[in-house]
Amino acid sequence: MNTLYLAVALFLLLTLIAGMWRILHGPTPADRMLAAQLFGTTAVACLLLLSQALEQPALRDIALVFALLAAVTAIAFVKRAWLKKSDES
Amino acid sequence: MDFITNFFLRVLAFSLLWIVLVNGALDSWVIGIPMVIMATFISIKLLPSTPISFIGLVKFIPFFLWHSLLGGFDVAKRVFYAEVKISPTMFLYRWRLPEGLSRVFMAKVVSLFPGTLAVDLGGEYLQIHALDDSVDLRLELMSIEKKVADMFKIDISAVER
Amino acid sequence: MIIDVISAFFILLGALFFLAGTLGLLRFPDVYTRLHALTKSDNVGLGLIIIGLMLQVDSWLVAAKLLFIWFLVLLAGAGVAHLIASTAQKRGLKPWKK
Amino acid sequence: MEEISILLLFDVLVGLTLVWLAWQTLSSLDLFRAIVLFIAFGLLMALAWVRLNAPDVALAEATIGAGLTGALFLSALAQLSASTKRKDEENKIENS
Repeated sequence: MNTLYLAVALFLLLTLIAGMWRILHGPTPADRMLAAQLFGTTAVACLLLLSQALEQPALRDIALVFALLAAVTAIAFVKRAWLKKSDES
Repeated sequence: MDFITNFFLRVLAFSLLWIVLVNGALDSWVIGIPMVIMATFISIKLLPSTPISFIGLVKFIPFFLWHSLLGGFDVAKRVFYAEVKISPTMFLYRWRLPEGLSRVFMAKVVSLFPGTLAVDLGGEYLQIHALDDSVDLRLELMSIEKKVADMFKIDISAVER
Repeated sequence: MIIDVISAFFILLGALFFLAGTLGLLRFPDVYTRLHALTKSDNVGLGLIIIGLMLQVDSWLVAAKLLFIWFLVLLAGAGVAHLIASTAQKRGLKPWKK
Repeated sequence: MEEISILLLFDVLVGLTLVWLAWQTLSSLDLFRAIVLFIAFGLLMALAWVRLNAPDVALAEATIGAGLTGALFLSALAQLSASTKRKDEENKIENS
């Protein structure tokens, strides 16, 4: 069972790295932010699998924090950093 | 629901949450009790109690789970085709729900359901970005709205469309 | 033994949905469609993985914590999707047309 | 045995991606892109701390490193671009 958990965690890490292409290539700021969002969710799943496989319950708490933080950065982005259209062109 | 019942229900909910968060450690209640009381007051301040039908909620949960699963399948199906199969469109839906929490709730639910994403919910209309312009969303949205209304104990049958 | 098989099934299916989410993010043409792919498939993927893990844990406290994590991700995912979509529209991003 | 090799592969991937992300973050001309890369770096760094058997450091890295600092950077960028209204700069943010 543990082998399965670790294999799936590795697979999720790979999809996460693939998703990084979107952070690098945009094109709009929203796309980059979305990719960071995906990063958060995937990391949550990855951490939960690792926590089960390595028998480290503390990792679940980290997953919890990850789940909360994804929202914080996204809200900061929407409220503050997304430049108004009138500023851009 | 009067204030006292509401208060104690929230205290109960937050205490349960605290037990789950600390894995049932007894010595953590030193911090836990003040935290639960603070959380209760803040939540009452931020989210005044809304009437929620228990039966409506129990009926809604399986409906929600099933349809969000379908939503996932729908997207996955479109993604795995060699050529991405989508023809997106914007769609306006006139609200029957009154303004407030129920509208926000429905917008969030719709975003997880197959092929729909809530874009704007201010004013008279709910604006939806749909992945497929060939299906008729109106009936589907009406049935979702009915379920949400039942859950929030709102009667929308009288509202004309 | 049978529980192991069921939970393995759920976890593998969940991983498949994560793959779908990433592929959607890479392949879909604009912000709105990418939001569709991301919110839906990721929440379903995480939900399935959490169901798979919940079958394996020994205490209800851990199971409840897993459920709570899923609930948080669900809430954050749906909320953020709507926020980004509405801001994208206010900033004048046109949805992609076939 | 195979569990160890999967974990090894996992660690190597995390390590290589971390270095690559750090390099991309530092060499990015577009500030917004750099910030999102920084957030991603923080999250991955937390994963690395987890693998180094330091879950408490991972917790701090995720909250302070990725979350709080990321949000503050985004906020700072908004202030910065509000005060400098140079046209070419903003075009770069939009187009790159």
